[in-house]
Amino acid sequence: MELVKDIITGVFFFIGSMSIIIGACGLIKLPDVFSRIHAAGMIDTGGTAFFLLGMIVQSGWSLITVKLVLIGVFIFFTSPVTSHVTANLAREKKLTPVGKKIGKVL
Amino acid sequence: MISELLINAFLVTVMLAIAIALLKTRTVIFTVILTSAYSLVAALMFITLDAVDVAFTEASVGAGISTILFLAAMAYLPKKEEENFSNQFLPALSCIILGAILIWCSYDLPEIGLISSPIHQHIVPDYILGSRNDIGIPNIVTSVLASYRGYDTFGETIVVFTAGVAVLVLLQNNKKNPKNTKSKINKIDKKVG
Amino acid sequence: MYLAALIACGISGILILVRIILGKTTFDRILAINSLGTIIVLGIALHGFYSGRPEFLDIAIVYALINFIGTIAVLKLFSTGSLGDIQK
Amino acid sequence: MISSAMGIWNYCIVFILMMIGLFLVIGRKNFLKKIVGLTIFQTSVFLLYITFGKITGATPPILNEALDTVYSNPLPHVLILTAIVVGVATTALGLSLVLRINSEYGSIEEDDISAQDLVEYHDEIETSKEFNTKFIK
Repeated sequence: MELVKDIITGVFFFIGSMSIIIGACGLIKLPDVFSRIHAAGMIDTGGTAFFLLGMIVQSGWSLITVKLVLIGVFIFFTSPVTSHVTANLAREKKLTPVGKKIGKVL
Repeated sequence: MISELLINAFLVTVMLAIAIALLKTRTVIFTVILTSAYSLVAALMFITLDAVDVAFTEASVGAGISTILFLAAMAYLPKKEEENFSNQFLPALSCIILGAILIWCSYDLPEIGLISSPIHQHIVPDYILGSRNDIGIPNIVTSVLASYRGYDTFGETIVVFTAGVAVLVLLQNNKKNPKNTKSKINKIDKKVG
Repeated sequence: MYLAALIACGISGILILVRIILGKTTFDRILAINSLGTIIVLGIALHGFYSGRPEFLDIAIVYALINFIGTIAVLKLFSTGSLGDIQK
Repeated sequence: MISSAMGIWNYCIVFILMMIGLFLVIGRKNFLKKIVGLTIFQTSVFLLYITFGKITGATPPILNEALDTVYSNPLPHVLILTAIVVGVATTALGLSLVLRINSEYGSIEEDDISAQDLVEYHDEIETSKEFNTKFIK
């Protein structure tokens, strides 16, 4: 039983590590703010979700699980708010995305 | 055992990188953001050094309240720092010399994590046993803070109260005499010419 | 297992720090600071499990709260010009 | 060997951080930067204290059920807990002083303020000279 738990946690941690490293690389590599928001969202959703799932599998039914779920719920609600406000302000400050010229869509 | 020391060394190097970036920047908002990041990494370092309560306080006070105080003050201050490289040589030289002396002296300090170093010998075993037997609070830091060292905490409260009163007095006087520099300079110009 | 996850957190933290230091606009830096806060929350939780006493997750909760409040405060200062009610 | 090297590394970086904070305080002319330097200096001193209290392989000083656990030293934690709260009070006081200076002089650069003081001092001397000459005549 312990071995099964460890394997599940390892798989979750692997996926989480991959997503946070890919997100951090995206924060460096992508050209402007509007595309970097996607990379930051990858860290906030994929990374936290899989890491917290792995730790929940390890801890079982206890107070620790409640705290982990609280962290997960909080990040799940605050991350989209931060991304939205950042993108909105960047658009208000007349930052234009790199690449195709945006026509009358925005 | 070695991994704890490696984690500590990594985190303190990250803090050094943030501090060097702080030395180079000239924008005020970037300075404030970097200070917030510095406090965050410092609190993570406190956790790896087993100081849980200190990390709690540093996260809420150092990274939260300090940042918001800086931002609230920044709204009334100039947004750019002026560049003047005039008089930087003497402070830099004195800092380098003082730092070299401190690092040279640090070879006599005990190694990190040895249980036989003199700080762990004298009074702390009594506190740990007394917190378990006499006071009955599981958190040793709380029992030392509120019971063994209660007068220190009382003095700290007085200091914080004095600082709050001083801030109120300073900021209350702010609007009564709005003497501006430009009006002063205009007055001087009128007198001169 | 926990050590590997901590190393992944460290690597991504370094990459995010590069973006904070090099970032062109302020929004890049704010975004990267927010991501660094998330990484640090994960690192605290992982370090608790790694050292064998995972009861200190309260600090991670406080971190998440402080991170959100700090980011929103910087963005509000940037949009309206002040944090309080007085505006010249 | 590597553990002793790591110990010395930690102390060295803490002292370098301290010196960076001191340089920001005495080398830069901007008052806000000086307060930031004060904060950095404080945090590095906290790190030095907490580093002294660490024992390798110990747990945080919160009592366990087991009787033979080794705890880290709680005394530096108490001192630093007090120092952090006093530090934020100091920061608030410094920031309010900077705000007051800015409303009085219109600038927070040290050179600018000393130049304005010099102009004012010169002006006072001139007026006192005029006053003296009028009064004597």
